[in-house]
Amino acid sequence: MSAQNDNAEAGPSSPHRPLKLEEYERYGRQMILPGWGLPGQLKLKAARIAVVGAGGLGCPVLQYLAGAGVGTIDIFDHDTVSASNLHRQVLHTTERVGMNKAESAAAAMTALNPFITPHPHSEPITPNNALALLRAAEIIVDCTDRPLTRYLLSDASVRLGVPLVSGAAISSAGQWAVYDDKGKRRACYRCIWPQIIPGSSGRCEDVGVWGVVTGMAGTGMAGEVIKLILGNEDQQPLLHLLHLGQNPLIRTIRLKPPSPKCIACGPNATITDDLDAVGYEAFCGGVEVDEETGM
Amino acid sequence: MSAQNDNAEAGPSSPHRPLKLEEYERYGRQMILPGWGLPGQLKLKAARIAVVGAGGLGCPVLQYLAGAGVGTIDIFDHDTVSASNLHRQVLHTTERVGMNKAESAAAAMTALNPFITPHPHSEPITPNNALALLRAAEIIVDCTDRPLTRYLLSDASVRLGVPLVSGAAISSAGQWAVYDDKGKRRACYRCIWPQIIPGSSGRCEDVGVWGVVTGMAGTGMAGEVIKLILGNEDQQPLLHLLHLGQNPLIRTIRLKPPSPKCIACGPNATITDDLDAVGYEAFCGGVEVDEETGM
Amino acid sequence: KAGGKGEDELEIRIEFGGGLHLLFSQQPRHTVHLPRHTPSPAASSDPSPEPTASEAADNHPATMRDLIRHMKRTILSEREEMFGEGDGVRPGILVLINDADWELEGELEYELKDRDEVVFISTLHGG
Amino acid sequence: KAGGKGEDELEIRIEFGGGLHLLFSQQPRHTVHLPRHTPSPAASSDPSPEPTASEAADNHPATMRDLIRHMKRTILSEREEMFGEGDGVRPGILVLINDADWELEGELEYELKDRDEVVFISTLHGG
Ligand SMILES: [Zn+2]
Ligand SMILES: [Zn+2]
Repeated sequence: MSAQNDNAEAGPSSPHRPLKLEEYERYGRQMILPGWGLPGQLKLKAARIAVVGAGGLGCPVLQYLAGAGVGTIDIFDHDTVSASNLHRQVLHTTERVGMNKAESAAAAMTALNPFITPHPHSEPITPNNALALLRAAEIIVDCTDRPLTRYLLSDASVRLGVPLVSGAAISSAGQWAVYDDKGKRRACYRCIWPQIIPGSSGRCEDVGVWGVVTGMAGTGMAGEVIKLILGNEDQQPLLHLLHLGQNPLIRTIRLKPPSPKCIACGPNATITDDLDAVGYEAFCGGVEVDEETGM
Repeated sequence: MSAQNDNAEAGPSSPHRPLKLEEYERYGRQMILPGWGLPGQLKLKAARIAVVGAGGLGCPVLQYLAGAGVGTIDIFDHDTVSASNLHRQVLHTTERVGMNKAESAAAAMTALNPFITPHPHSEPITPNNALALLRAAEIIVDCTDRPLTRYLLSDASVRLGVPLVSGAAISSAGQWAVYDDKGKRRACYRCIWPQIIPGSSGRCEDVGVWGVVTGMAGTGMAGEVIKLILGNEDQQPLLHLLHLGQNPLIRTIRLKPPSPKCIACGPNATITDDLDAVGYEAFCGGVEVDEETGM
Repeated sequence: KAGGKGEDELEIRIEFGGGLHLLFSQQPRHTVHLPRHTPSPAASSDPSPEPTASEAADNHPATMRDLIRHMKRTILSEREEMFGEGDGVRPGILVLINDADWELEGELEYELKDRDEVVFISTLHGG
Repeated sequence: KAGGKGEDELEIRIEFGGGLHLLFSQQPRHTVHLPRHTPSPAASSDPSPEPTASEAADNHPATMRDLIRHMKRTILSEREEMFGEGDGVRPGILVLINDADWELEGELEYELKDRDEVVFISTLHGG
């Protein structure tokens, strides 16, 4: 008598009982919040979200989206669970070391909440397949750790006309923001970061990272996703800058509007649906690193 | 060939190989961080921490302390896992509904990291047993949701001379801080909050709470614990005020030093090891709530 | 851009957290303009003096005491005893001046500066 | 308390994030004092004019352009091309004035106010 069986028997969201009794019980503590209620919970249940990366940022994102009842979650990760990442990738387990990370995350999410449907994908997202793989998503969540993928996901979100929640973390610093929405009120990732500064592309493998830094940034990203689905996102586009051990811990920044010069979302944009033509490798790799400053 | 067996064979922390090879691999990404290294990891491994409450705040706290390798973690919770809390209590699972929350959390922590030892305790902490139950801890972490327990844990931390990491979350607001340390550089919880304002004691059962709000506050609390163990805590005592949907998302506040008038930690303190004499029920219950403002 | 601030006035930003905004027209944020100088008590026997912007010798630079008095007179919409106690605020309310506990800044005697930010909060207990 | 600030000077707080502090004596935080008014370019043919605090008619209120010029002259310890480009900063560096993207505030033309906070950061990529 699992929850899925019940679900199959009762049929989903009939007009007079749009949620099952068990779902009312499960979500009651959030449904009583202002701006949530039954309509909000139904929006979450109907939503389909793509989360790219089930690592340090992805784990808390997936955990809190699953807990809140986001109905369908596509998880993309071509990597496998590694013991060396478990200090921050807290949705995985030692027993699942070697398993695909998207699969491992999906197992944990189902154990937390059997009323949602995670779809794990183990194939890498590339300029070739990005639009096809992400077309079903109403929000794209970037939890990856490479500049190439960050710009690719931003361009895909612009082409598909869906918001991008993009975060990053390294060492004791993290940042996240909502970019790019349907009404074009928000700048895209390229508007704000038109160019990569050499040396800023350090990876957690080389520099290390605090688990709680990925944890706070990822949890903050989950909050942005839920607010977007509920329709009560921040009215101003904001960027959050986290720095563990500094005062303030988090700086909240008002972002500028979309840039008219942006090659992805501006009026004279050169990036089209042919993302293969963008040349991400050259854009991300063609930067010389200054040996002295690492920039 | 579980990790525990290996541990038993090799013996713990011999002087020339203080960590096992698997631990080096597991913790490498954090050990390369500034101010961490092998000495830091050994401090974490040797540490014994008490976390009171395995709910919305406790889950991320326990998850990130387990991931980081805090050696011994006492978990106190007399409550059982409930489906209605899983939206924010993401360390538990639907299968474990009805199990004691401390037990459930311990199972999840062991699955994440078999190199740490969680000690679940299902008995409630009371004025009578608090000092005995918490005496082994070098840090007390307050993840509870009742004013009575908050003041009790603060008084216990003052009597035992250990720091208190105390957090709270309700609706879209959260807050956390480190109180009370050995050198008496920090104020205790009572110094800062000498009196309960009626109506401020709403519980998540009545008002609701965002899962990501408990998540961010709890993750921040885990960060404070790790910084305390590593010896690189903030030099100034800080309080973090979180408000989802506001700008700034988090306000970082410089706290005042200990209050000379404090009845727990001041020079004329009236609270002694006889915590039963404090009268928490009267202190927390004797407040009249104004019907109009709820304060 | 805050409009209406004179040369002799300070612009002070005020924010309420933890339910306190219910006492102030349900607005969590206010901007108030306060005269830079206020008649000192000795110079005025009026128990509720209307401050002026003049810089007479017996005037003093505006302090937190003046701000709280001003708040009670102008923006407090509910009963005063829920917020204030004497010249100050009720115990259990944390007062922050530019993100520091006001006890670090001199409490009621703190001399306000233009664009200071003052926050009033109460604690939370959920978890 | 920042010491040494004259009546004719602005106190500006500067912070660097994302590795940029390596260019400024490895200090993530600086406090600089800048003259409130600076000779306008037309009034001075000197390519690197030393600003004065005088309020002559052809002086202008200090702007972000003046601050960046001042930073390059006084606190930039490494090669200028890593930070600046022309009058401004290198693309890829985000400039924040009081926690807002400086494009919202007028960029180089923004007129500085006393106690403004200016932050320079670069992006992060880890995850
Ligand atoms: Zn753009
Ligand atoms: Zn005290």
